[in-house]
Amino acid sequence: MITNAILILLLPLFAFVVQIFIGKRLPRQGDWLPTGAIICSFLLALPIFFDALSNYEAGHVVVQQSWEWLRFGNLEITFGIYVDNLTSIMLIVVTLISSLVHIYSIGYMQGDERYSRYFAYLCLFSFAMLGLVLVDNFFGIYCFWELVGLGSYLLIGFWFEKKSASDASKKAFITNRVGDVGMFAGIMIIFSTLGVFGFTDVFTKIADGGLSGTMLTVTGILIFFGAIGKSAQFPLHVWLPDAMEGPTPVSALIHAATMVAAGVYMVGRTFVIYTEDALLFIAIIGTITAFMAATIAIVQKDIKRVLAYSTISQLGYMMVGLGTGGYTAGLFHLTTHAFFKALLFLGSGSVIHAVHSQDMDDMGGLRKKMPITFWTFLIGTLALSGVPPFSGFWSKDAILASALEFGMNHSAYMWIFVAMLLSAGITAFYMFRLIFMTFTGQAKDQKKFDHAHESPFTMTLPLVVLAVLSVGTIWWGWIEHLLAKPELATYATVAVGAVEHSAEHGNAHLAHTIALFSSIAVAGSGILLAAVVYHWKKISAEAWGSKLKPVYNLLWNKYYFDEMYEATVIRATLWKSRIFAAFDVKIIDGFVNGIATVTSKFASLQGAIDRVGVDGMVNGVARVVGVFSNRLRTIQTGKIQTYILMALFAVLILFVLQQF
Amino acid sequence: MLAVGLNHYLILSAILFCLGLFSVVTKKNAVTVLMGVELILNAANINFIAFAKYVDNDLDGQMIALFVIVTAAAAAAVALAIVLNIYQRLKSINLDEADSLAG
Amino acid sequence: MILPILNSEITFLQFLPFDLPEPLISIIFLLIGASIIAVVASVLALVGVYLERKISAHMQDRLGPMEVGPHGIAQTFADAIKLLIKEDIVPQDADKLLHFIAPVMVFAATLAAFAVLPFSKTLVVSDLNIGLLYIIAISSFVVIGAILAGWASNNKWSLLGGMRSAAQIVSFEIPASLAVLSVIMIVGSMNLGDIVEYQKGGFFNWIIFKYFPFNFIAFIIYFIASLAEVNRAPFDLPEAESELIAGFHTEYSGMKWAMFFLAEYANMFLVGVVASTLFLGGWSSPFGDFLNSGPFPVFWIFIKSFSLIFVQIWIRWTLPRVRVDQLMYVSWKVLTPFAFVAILGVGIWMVL
Amino acid sequence: MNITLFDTIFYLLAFLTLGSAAIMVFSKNVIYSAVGLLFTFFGVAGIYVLLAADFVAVVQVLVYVGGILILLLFGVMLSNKITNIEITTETLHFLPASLVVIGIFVVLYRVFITTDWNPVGSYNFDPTTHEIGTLLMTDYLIPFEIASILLLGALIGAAYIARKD
Amino acid sequence: MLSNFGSILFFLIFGAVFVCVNILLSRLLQTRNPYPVKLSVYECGELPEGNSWIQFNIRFYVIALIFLIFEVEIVFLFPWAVVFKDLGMFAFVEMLIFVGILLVGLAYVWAKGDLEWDKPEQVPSPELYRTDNVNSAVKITESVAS
Repeated sequence: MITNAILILLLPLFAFVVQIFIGKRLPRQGDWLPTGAIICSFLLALPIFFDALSNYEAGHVVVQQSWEWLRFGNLEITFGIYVDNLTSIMLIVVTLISSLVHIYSIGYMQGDERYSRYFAYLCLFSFAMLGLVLVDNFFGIYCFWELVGLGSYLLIGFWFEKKSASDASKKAFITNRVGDVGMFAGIMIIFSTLGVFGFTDVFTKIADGGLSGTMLTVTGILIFFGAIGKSAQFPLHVWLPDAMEGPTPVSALIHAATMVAAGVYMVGRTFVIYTEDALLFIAIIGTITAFMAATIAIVQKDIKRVLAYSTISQLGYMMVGLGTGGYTAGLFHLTTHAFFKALLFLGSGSVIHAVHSQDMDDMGGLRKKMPITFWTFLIGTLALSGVPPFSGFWSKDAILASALEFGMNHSAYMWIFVAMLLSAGITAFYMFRLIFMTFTGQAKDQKKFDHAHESPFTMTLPLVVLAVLSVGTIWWGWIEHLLAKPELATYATVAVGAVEHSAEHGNAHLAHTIALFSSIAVAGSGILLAAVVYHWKKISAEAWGSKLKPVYNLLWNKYYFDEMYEATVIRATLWKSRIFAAFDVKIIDGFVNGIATVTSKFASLQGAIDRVGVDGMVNGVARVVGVFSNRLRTIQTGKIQTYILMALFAVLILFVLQQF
Repeated sequence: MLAVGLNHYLILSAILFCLGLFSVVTKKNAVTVLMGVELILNAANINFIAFAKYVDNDLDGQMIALFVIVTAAAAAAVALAIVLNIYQRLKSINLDEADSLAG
Repeated sequence: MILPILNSEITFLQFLPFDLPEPLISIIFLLIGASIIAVVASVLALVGVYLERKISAHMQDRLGPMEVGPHGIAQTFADAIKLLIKEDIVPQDADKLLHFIAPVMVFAATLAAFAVLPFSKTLVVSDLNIGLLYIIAISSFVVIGAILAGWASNNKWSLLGGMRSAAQIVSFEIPASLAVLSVIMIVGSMNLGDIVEYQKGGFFNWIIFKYFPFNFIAFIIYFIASLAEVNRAPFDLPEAESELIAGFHTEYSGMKWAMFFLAEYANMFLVGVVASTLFLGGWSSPFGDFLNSGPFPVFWIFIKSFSLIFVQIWIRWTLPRVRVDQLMYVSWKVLTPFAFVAILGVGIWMVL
Repeated sequence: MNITLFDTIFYLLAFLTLGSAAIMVFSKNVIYSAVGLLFTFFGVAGIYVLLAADFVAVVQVLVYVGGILILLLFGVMLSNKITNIEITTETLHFLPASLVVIGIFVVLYRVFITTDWNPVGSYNFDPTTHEIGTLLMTDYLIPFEIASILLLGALIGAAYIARKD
Repeated sequence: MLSNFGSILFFLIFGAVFVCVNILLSRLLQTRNPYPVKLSVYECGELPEGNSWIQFNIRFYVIALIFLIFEVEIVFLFPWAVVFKDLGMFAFVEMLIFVGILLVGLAYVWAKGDLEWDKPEQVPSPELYRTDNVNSAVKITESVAS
C-alpha cells in the first residue's frame, strides 16, 4: 500500500517536472503525459480506497510511514504519509476530478499558445493537493498548503496578459496568504508548546493535556483562519469570484472541488483539537458565509460568478456541518459537492466554449443546441439544490439535521438552522434562475445562438461521468461508516473525564426527520419561484429588482466588501506607506544630507591641515635628514685606512671606559 | 734593570702591536700594510708564548702560536694575490687611489 | 756542549792574571770556536774553488791552474788576495746600504749553518735538537740575500737574475725538505748527532740502504735539490753567462763578489756534509767500529763530503744547462711527487 | 750561561726587534721596510728562543723569513713600476693615527701592569719538538686537519686570483 | 739548549762581522777611481737603454705562493716525522689525510698550469736548417719571418 501512496504523490510531480521543461517538444505538446499520470494516480488510489472500505472501523489506518526530513540539532521534522478513511476518500475525489479536468481541458484549451505549460501547472496543483491530503504532520500540511496556493495563483493568472487575470491571481494569493498567517501562528503555538508536528503525536499530547482551555481554542481558531482564507469563508471570500478569470477547467478543479475543499479537509483532519467554542466559531462563520454568498448569487449576471458564490455558500454549509458537530455530514457534503460543483463548472465551461461569452444575457435556449451539456447541467443543479434522489440532498440534509440538533441543544443558536434553511432555498432559486436564463427560453443573441454547437467528445465525457456520480444513491450506505467522527478520547493515552456531549444524543433522531421534510419543502419552493419568475415570466425580475432597489444594489455590489477592503485595509496601508515615505524623505534624507555637508566641510578643513601640517613636517624631516646625511657622507672617504682608524678610535674609547 | 719577567715580554709585544697598527693605519702602500698586519700577528704570538711559558707552563700557547703562524701565512698569500690583482687593474697599489667605494 | 778542543784551552786561560766575569769566559770560548769554524769554512771554500778548477780542467783534458803553487794549489789564495785589492764598484744611484747588506746576509747565513754540522761525536759547535730544520730555515736567508742583491744593483738584468735564482732556490727547497723528512721519520729526531748515531753500525746501516728503494730515492732527490739550492751545475741558470750575465751579483766586484763566491762554495760544502750525515752515516766509518775512534770520524766526514763535492763538480762540467721551465718542471713535477712517494713508502714500511 | 747574560740577550733582541720594526714603520722606502721586517722576524724568533719555544722559533724563521717575506718582496717587486729605486710611501693623516696608537699602547700598558698574572716563572729549557709532535697528533688533531683545508683553500684561492687572465 | 742557540746567534753575528771586516779591509786596500762609465749599469757592454723598469709576469708570485703553502705543510710534517715512530698507524693515517688534501691543491695548481714557466718561442724544427740547397734556406727565412 505504501508504494501506491508514494507513487500517487510522485507521479504528478514527475509529470510536472517533465512537462515544464520539455513539454513543448513532446508530441501533442505533451498533454497526454500529465493526464496519463493523474489517471494512474487515480487507479493506484482505488486499491487504497477499497482497503479502507473493506475494514472501515473508526481509526483504521491504511498506511502510516514517516521519514526524517529535516534535523536542526535536537529538533527533528519528519515527513510521512498518513492514510486513513478520510484520506482515502479525499484521494479518490482529488484524483478522479483532476483526471476528468485534465481530459476536459484537452478539448477546452485546444489551440492555446501556452498549452503545455497549462498542463504542467495542472499537474503541479494536483501534486500539491495530493501531498496536502497525504501528509501526516502540521509542517507538511502547511508546506503543501502554500504549494496549493502557488498552484492556484499560476492557474488563475494563466492568461497573465489580461490585466484582470493577473490582478485576480495576485488578489487570490494575497488573501490566501492572510489566512495562512493565522494558520501558521496556530501551528507555531502547537509546536512551541508541544514540540512536535505529527498529527498523531499532537493529538496524543493534547489528549494528555499538553494544550488545553482557552489556549487550545485560540489555536483552533487560528488554524481555522487558514481554512477561512483557503476555502473563501466570510471575511476572506473576496478572491474566489475574481478567480473566475482563470480558464473554466481550472475553476472547476480548484474552485469547486479541491483547493477550496482543502480548508474543510484540514478542519476535518484536525477536528479533534477544536474545543466547543472553536466549533461554535466555525459554525457561525459558516452560516454567515453561506447566507451572504447565497444572497449575492441571486443578482449575478456572469454564469461563472453565480457558481463561484454558490461554492462559497456550500463551503459555508460544510463549515456549519463541522461546526455543529456533524463531522460525517460536513465531509459527506464536501465529497458530493466536489462532484456536482465540478460538473456545473465544466458544464458552464462547455457553454462558454460554445457561446464565447460568460454573460448570461447573451445565452438562452441552448437546450436544443447542447442537449448533453443541458441534461448533465440539469442533474448537477438538482443535486446542488438538494432535490431528494440526488447526492446533494443527502449531504445537505445531514448538515441541516446536525445544525437543527445543535440548535436544539443550544437553543440560543437556533438562528443558525433557520439561516441555513433559508440559504438552501435561495440556492435552489438562483440555480434554476441560471438554468432558465441559459438553456430554456428564447435566444437573446441570435448570432451567438446560431454559432453555438455541442462540445466535442473529450469535454462531454467528463460531464457524463460526473453526472453519474452526482446521483445520490451510489453514496448511500457505506459513506457514514467511512467518515466516522473521530473522538479525542481515542487518542488520549491517559483517560480524561468522560466526554460530556453524549447527553444530547437523544434528540438526534427527532432533528433528523424535521430537517428532512423542511429541506425538501424549501428546495421545492425555491425551484417553483425561479420557474415563475424566469420560465413563465409571470413576475418580472426587473420589477422586483427596482422595487427592492437598495437591497438589489447591496447584493449587486457584493455587500461592498471589495470597496470596504479597499477603504480600510488597502487605503490604510497606502496611507501608512505615504507617511513613512514622507518621514523617510524629510528626516532621514535630511539627516543624511546634513551629515554629508558637515563631513565635506570638515574634510576640506582637514585637507588643509594635512597639506600644511603633515606634509610640512614630513618634508621638513626629509630636508633635515638630507642635510645630516650629506655631512655624514664626507666621513665615507673610501680610504680603508680612515675606516680602520675610526674603528681603532672606538676600541680605544672602549678600553678607556673599561678601565675606569 | 730587573730580571726579565712576564711584563717585559708583554710590553715588548704591546710596542710591536702598536707599531704594526700604526703601519697598517698610516701606510699608503698596500704591501706595507700587509707587513704591518704580520707585525701585529707576531706581537700576538709573543704574548701567546710568553703566557704559555710564564703562566701555564705548558705547550698549548706554543701550539696556538704555531697555528697562528700557519694562518698568517695563508692570509698573507691570499692578501698579496688580491693586492697584485688591484695592481693589475688600477696600475698602482696606493690605497688612496683604491677608493672607488667612497660614499 | 762546548767544543772539546775548547776544553783543552781552558787550562790555557787558567793562568790569566785577572778573574774574568763568568759570561765573558763563555763569550771568549764562543769567539774562538766561531773563528776556527769561519777559518775552516773559508779554507774549505777556497779548496772547493781549487778543486773545481782542477777537476773541471782534467775532465776537459787540460791542466787547470799550475803556475802559482805546486799544481796551482795557491791559486785560490792568490785570487782571494787579488779580490781584496780589487776596486769595489757600486753602480750609480744603487742602494748603497742594501748593496753592502746582501753579501753579509748570504755569507752569515751559510756560516751559521756550519754551526750545527757534526764533524765528530763531540766536534760540533751547537748540538741543536732541531738542527736539520734550522739548516733549512737558515738557507732561506740566502734567498733573501739574493733578491736584495739583485734589487740593490739597480740593474734590471741582475734584478731579474736575483728573482729567478730566488724562485729556483725556493722551488727546490720543498723537495729537499721532503727528502729530509723520510730520514727524520726513520731516526725519530732532528738532531744530526742522533741521526749519525742511528747509522753507526757500518756500511749497511746507513740510512741510504734502509727500506731500500725509498731512501735511495730520497738521497737522489735531496742531492739534486741541493744542487739547485746552491745554483750549481745544471741549474746554474741565474749566473748563466749566456743569459743573465752573472745573475744577481753582476754589479758586485771585489770583496763583496768574493763573499758571494765564497758563500756559494761554502754552501756546496755544507750541502755535501749534510747529505753525508743524513744518508751516508756522517762521521761513522763504513767498516763498523773499526776505524771509528780518535781523529777518524772527522776524516770520514771529509771523505764522504769531498766525494759528494766531486760528484757535484763532475755533474757541473758534464750536463748542459737546464732551461727555466724545465727547471721548474723538474722541481715541482718530478722531485716533489717522488719525494712524497718516498715518504709514503717509508711510512707504510715502518707502520707495517 | 748565567741569568744576567740571559737578560742582556733579551734586551739585545728586544732592541733589535723594536729597532727594525721602527725602521719598517717609519722608512719611506718599501724595500727598507721589508729588510726591517726581516730583522724584526729574526728578533722575534730570538725572543721565542728565550721563551723556551725552540721549535716555534725555527718555524717562525722558516715560515716568516723563508716564506712570507719572500712573498712580500716578490709582491713589492711585481707591483711597483721600479722607475726609481726610491719607492716612497707617504703616510696618511699621520697625527690622528699616532694619537690613537699611543692611546691604545697606554691602555695596554696599564692593563699589563695592573693585572696580576701570577706568573709561575720557571726557566726550564727542554726541547719541545717531540712534545709538540705528540700534541699535534692527539689534542690538536682537528685544527691540524682544518689547517690543511685552510691551506688548500688559500692555495686555490690565491692561485686563482693571481692568475694572469 | 739555550747555549746552543746562543752559539748560533753568536755565529750569525760573527759571520756578519767577518764579512764586514773583509769588505772594510778591501775598502782600505783597493784602488778607487770611479768615473761615470765604470759606474754605469753593466749591460753586456752596450749602453744601458731604458730604465730598469721591467714588468714581471705573475709567474714568480705564484711560485712563491705555492712554495709558501708547501713550506707550511712541511712545517707540520716535521714534528709528525719526529713523533712518527711512537704513534704508529693512527698518526700515519691522519698525515695521509693532511698530505692528501694538500696534494689535491698541488694537483689543482698543476692542472691549471701555474707550474709551467713561460716556454720561449718554439724554434723552427732543426731539419729546416739543412742548408744543402739555397732555396731551402730562403724557405726557412720566409717560414721564420711569417
